[in-house]
Amino acid sequence: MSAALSIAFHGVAYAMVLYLISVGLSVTMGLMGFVNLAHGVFAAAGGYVMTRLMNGHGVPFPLAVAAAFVVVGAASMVVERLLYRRLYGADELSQVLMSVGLIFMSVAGAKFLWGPLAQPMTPPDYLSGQIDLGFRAFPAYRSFLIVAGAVLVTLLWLGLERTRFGARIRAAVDNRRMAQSIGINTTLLFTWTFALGSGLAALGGALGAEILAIDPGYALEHLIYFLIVVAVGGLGSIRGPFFAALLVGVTDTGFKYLLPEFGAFFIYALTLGLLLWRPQGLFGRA
Amino acid sequence: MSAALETTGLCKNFGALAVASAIDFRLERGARHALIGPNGAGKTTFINLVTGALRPSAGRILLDGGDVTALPQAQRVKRGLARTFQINTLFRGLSVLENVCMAISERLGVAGDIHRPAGSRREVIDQAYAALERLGIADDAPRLVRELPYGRQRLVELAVALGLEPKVLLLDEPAAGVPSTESGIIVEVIESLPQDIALLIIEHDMDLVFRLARRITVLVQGAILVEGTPQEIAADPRVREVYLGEHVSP
Amino acid sequence: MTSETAAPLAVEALVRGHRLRLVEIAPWLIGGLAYFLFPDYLALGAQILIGIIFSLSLDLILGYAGIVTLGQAAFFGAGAYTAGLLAAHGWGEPLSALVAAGAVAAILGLISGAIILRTRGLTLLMLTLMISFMLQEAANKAGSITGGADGLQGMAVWPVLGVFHFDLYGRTAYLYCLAVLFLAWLAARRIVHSPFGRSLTGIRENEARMHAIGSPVFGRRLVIYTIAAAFAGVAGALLAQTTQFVALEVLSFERSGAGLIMLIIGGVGRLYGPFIGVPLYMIAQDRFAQADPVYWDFWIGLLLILVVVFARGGVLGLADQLRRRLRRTR
Amino acid sequence: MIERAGRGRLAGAAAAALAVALALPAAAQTVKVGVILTYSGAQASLGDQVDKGIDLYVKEHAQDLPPGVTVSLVKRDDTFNADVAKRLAQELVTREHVNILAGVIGTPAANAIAPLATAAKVPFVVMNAAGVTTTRLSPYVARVSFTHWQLSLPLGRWAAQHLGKRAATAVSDFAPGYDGEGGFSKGFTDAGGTIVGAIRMPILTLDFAPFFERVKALHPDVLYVFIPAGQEATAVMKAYADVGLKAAGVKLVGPQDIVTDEELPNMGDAPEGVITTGNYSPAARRPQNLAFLAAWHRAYGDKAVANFMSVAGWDGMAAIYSVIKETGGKFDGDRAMAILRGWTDKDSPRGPIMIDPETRDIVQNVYIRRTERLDGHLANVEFETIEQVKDPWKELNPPK
Repeated sequence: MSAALSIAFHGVAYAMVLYLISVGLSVTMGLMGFVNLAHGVFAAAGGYVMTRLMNGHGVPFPLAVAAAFVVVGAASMVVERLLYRRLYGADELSQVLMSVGLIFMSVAGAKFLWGPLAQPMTPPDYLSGQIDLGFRAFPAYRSFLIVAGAVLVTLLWLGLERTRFGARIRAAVDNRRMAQSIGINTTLLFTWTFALGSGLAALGGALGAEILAIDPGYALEHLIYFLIVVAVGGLGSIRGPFFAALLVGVTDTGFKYLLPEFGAFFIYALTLGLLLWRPQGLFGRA
Repeated sequence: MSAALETTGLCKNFGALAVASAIDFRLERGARHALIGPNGAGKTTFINLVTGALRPSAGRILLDGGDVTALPQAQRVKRGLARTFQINTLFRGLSVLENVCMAISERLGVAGDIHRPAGSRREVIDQAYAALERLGIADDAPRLVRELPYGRQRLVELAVALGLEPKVLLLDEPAAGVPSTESGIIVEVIESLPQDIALLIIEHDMDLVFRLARRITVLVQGAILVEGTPQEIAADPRVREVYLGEHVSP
Repeated sequence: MTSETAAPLAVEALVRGHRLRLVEIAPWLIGGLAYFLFPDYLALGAQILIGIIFSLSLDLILGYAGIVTLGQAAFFGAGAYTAGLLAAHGWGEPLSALVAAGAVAAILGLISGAIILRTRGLTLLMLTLMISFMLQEAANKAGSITGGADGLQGMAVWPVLGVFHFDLYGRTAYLYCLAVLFLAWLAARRIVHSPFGRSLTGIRENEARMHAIGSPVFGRRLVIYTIAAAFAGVAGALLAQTTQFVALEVLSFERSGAGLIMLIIGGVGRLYGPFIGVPLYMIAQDRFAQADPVYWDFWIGLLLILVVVFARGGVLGLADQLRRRLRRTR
Repeated sequence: MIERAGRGRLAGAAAAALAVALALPAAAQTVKVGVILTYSGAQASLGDQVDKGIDLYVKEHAQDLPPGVTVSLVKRDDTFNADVAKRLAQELVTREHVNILAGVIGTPAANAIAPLATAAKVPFVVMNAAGVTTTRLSPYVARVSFTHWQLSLPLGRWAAQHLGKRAATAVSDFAPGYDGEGGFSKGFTDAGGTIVGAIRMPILTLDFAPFFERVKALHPDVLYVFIPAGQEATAVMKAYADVGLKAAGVKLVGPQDIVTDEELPNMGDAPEGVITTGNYSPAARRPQNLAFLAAWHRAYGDKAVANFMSVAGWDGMAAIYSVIKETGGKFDGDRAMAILRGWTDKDSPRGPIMIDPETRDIVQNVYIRRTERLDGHLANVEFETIEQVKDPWKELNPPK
């Protein structure tokens, strides 16, 4: 029982980080048809903004996290206008290469600016240590991650379902030509969606810095996990990646706990199996 | 005698959406048959089911009496089923001749040859050239497809399909996008096709349909509404209501 | 133009497509001359030649057949370990080991291709990645066979043809690799110009059309995937034999990625893309990366973006554009 | 930024040295040392540490060379690839005609180079790679770093004697991990302890919490962890605290890789009290170390942290300089190896060291250290010394 609880707890905490980072990737891939391998760059950037603000300028944690969202979201709009836009509708190879180039530059840039080591991440005192729920103590920060993740996911889903912006995104994902013909400015929509996705990635990177340390190689090291979540979840889906992240987070954690020797093997085999079974992902459209 | 092409109870569902429901359709040998229907009626879906690009949810497809429902596209082509596309799908960077050669190589079973250079088989080139000549576009043989006007490209599209020596030819809007001044040539070409080829023409242009077709099937919301001669169809009140009423100005 | 003149013209173009042009001798002239001109750089030269074979294998599937993969190192590594294990267990004859490595890689390509090639796009990309990751993990796990992370030790490779010993200066290695590359080039050239090669291009450009003319698309993709796997396996075996060592890195994602980048720089879907891109990248890395590796990464990244945004066809594409412009002004 | 400035200054020094070298009469002897390290990619920071140690030694000991002898370093980046490393070694020998090969971060790279050292009869001084077999692969290999067995076996013995009799191990699932696990288990069980669980963790592990949850369920007294030096160590420390192992009183032990000195500031409070074995800690108060650190900070600024890799680079150069001094800069591979076998240095920053005449592997003190707060900063404080430890694996596995 205790084992199952541990697995579920850590798995869900991990899944929240994975989802926050990956959901934007799913939307850009589904909506704009862009194979954006450089998505992790925005997550890393979020982590850097937060840790630099906290460590270098003594900015409190919540403010630093918010800043990560805003700064990275805004910066990503510039990148989208300068680079990504040129390759909408291009073949996936070009997109892969452009984003790989972006990864290389960001890795080198981060190393140049902030050195090769990981950025120290010290959660505020109120989120450190363990919290005792009576029957069992849980790591405080990870508990916070789960709660914060759940709140953000709810906000995101509500936002996409209840707002005009959300309706437009869903319409455009469904049928871009139709969306254009009913007067949706898809160019502008893409920019904002891209910014939202990147901002969310930044949130994920910042909040998750405790689990996925912020260092120059971040965008490359963790890329495979983001891709797995998106591919398994289904391109363009908002909810798909959530369940995929839960699946990956919990089963990955479970296997590491129960059969550590095959920990790495398992996640690859799972992805392979799932994608062969459902090439469009669990929630993708055929 | 078995029909050139026959479908029985053909269904296709995308989730809860039925895009083809229980279509029983018969295309006689040497037929000149048109399939019409309003936008979204499921005409292209029907073609995709027949050619094998889509798998049906239920039903059977018979080609020359033989069941091809489970066969992949390539096998159906080998059995004499060819199609053209609504929007040109040619190799734009290759010459006209090469486009046709590709199809003929496949029919002759030499396209998988890895040893001899392409172009070393005289019979492929001769047959391709003959197909172009039949459509009167032999002059364009060395030109790249992307350099041709659209109307001419439609003819190349036809030449490619003819290169497969089909018994059943599905023409998906053969004159779509062609200025009316040029569509005449296309109609002439289609009219001059050998009589042993069964033609199924999907078309929006009613003039063209009535000129080419000897039988017409009307498809509405994935199901056959009515089938008959052009005169019967023109007179049918249901057709006028759901279809002609929308498209033909009074 | 009348049909009498048009016909021979079109036919001529078709028939002549595969004939050897004079410039195609250039790589071999340069490759041969380099042996005499740069005797101190033969080790680098050999690795460049191996890189070209690997990149050529990528070009066949990616450039010609349009199969986007990030896992080609799986086959490179399979070949390297095949040759390495043979040499470490008493069979150091290089040529037969090369054949064995190609065969093992081809079988792996056939099996994995049969499983994954029905998918497209991101899904296919992920599946190729997963397979190469699983293979690398397996090689790491099977430490008693592969030497795991410490690398495979104790290879003893016999002289080529029983005569030419692998020497310290890399002379034998260079000529051996050059000879194998020549054979690989002959094979690749034949494939590319064959009806089969043409149909691959057809599949890449317009899959729906190939289905419609009755082309067995899946089968064709599988055949080229298998052939390319064999190419990659041979390249891996060459690396194992010439360095007399196999590290886990031969199976890495980085190797797949680097091969891809070099191909792009040279020009995808062109027989000579690898011949341009690989030497360019590897020589530049050898020269400039020493100065400041951090900047090297930065500039390679920038170069990639520039190539994608402004010069899709790589160096060869640029050359084509330039030639066309010159002709127009003339 | 400081680090970069330091590098620039050193580059200046190197250029000056080169200028001097060029100005000398043609008869002067130049000893070329080919340095192969990883300067790019994820392992670049490791290469940087060794590199700084090498440069510092060269800078500080310019006047120790015999008259007319200069040392020229030819540096190459192996990008952490064995095949590239092998090629670079080949080129350094055939093109640059180096007299000695040195450096190498990764064991695969070192193992790939070893046969070449034999073929070319060029001495190869290994400054970081720690795989046990490397020195066996060629009689021309001498190592100045350490082996994982050398650090982990004494740790196992000490832990069983002082911390408790039940231990769990959790190591990265690759060869160095197996070495660490093997050494610790041997030492621990020899001293009467029991291993209650041995976990191998995938190399690409982002989150160690699941593994440590499993450890927690085993209720050991001691948890031995080996992971490659670098940022994963920080993740280990976070998970150790997060999962509550620390609170549960499970003692975390490991080789120095889990508390590398440059990563310590990133680790928060978790590492406090962690017991590790190491061959070097900058916190050591030996006069030789204080002198080394003074020079280090002069060259690279106050914030630069020296670690065991930097000292290996420094000591490797010390060994090479001994060869040069003894031969006046004129030596062949066999002559150099004769000097390196049994070479000793009483003045290494890490204490007295020797190259074993039999195995050509390093013999050195192994220190038991506790991670503590010193002047507000975490440091690895040595509190017990195990004198002159040979690589135990080679004693347990004599050559066939």
